[in-house]
Amino acid sequence: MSELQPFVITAAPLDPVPLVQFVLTPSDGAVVTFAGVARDNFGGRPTAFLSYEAYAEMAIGVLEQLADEARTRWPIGRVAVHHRVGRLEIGETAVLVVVAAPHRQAAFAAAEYIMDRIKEVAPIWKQEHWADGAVEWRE
Amino acid sequence: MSELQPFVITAAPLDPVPLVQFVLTPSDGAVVTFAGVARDNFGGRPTAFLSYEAYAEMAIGVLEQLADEARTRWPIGRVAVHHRVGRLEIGETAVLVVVAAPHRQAAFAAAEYIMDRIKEVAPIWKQEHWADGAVEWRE
Amino acid sequence: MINVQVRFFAGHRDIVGRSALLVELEPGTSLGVLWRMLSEQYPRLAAYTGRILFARNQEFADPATLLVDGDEVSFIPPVSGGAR
Amino acid sequence: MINVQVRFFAGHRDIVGRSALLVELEPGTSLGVLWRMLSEQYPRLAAYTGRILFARNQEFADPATLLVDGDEVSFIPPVSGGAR
Repeated sequence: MSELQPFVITAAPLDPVPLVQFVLTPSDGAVVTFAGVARDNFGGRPTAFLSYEAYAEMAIGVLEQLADEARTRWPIGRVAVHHRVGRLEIGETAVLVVVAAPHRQAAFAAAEYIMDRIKEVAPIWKQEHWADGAVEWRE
Repeated sequence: MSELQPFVITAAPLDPVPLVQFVLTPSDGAVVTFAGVARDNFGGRPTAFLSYEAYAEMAIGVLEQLADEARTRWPIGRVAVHHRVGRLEIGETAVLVVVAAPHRQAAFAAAEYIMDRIKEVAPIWKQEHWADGAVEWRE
Repeated sequence: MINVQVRFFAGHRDIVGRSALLVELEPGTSLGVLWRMLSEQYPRLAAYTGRILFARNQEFADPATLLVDGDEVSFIPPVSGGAR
Repeated sequence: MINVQVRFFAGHRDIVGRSALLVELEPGTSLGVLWRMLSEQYPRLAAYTGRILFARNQEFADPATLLVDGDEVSFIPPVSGGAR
């Protein structure tokens, strides 16, 4: 696992298993894994598929910063965030946020915080491809 | 995956992958997976290993009830909870709580709620086997 | 008389030395009364009074619940704690 | 004069029709002034004013930041939203 990068933007499918192995150390009692998944509708309007685009060189640094922000707020261990770009079919994972901590409350709080902040500031954009053929950036 | 049971007490190692596959439906945009892991100390005192015991016939029903409690509080989809019993080495997963939902806030809240309630009422007991040889039920 | 099976777990099983007992009771005995009887028989159980949950036939039950023949009961010691 | 590379993403790239522009600027031009210049050149960008984040050399920056020769800048349109 030594070659695993904790903060990654990739066009390849995401796999949580190596991320969980990466974050977990012997003093951790909790690992929270958040998977953001492409779903089949938004507000009831049917979605055909999604595509994601990133300012990848910048986004990796932002993800690192967000993990550091969380670390100043809660006693957590290692963090990994992998975000996918390109076309995603319904049910495919767009983002994984994985946080280990000695205790679960910190792991939950930090994972949710990091995901909220990704949606606020990480330079990663989602394009909705509606089932009716329309295409729209989600802003 | 049709044979997967959502609420399980087992002596076998836990694997989150089939649980995530089980809970995820096309209308879900979020899956939160909590793993409770055997860690190497408690309050700084070194732990050699843990063992868990359950009133299994009752615990399965309690886990189902806790998922139902969460479902009355948040708009979530499917839930799976697998809890291990027997001897666990440091780093092994004792419990997996997996919650899918259309949106992430509900998935986070429900997963944390279910885990908190497991620690309050599920008839599952943890025995700490300290590194110095002492053995203690955590009550 | 009625027969009730009592199951013991974790610290309770260590105290009683068995994982189950079959006990014969007067009809109309409640879960709470049975607990008191067991606490007298096994005095180290008494330290758990106020910290247990009551279960009858694998569901949580009120201590006032009256037992009937064939019931399976358990007194749930505090469950695996630890920091959140 | 200084040369600055501007990178466009998502809705901005659709408006500008390119993913990057090399622009020649007066020394002392700020990020905010560059945004105003681009909004005049591509009027549909102006709708984003007040809703963007400013980046210089792949880090967030204040709009008052003065640009120097060789900088890479971007104006970050609102990122992938959706309900929490």
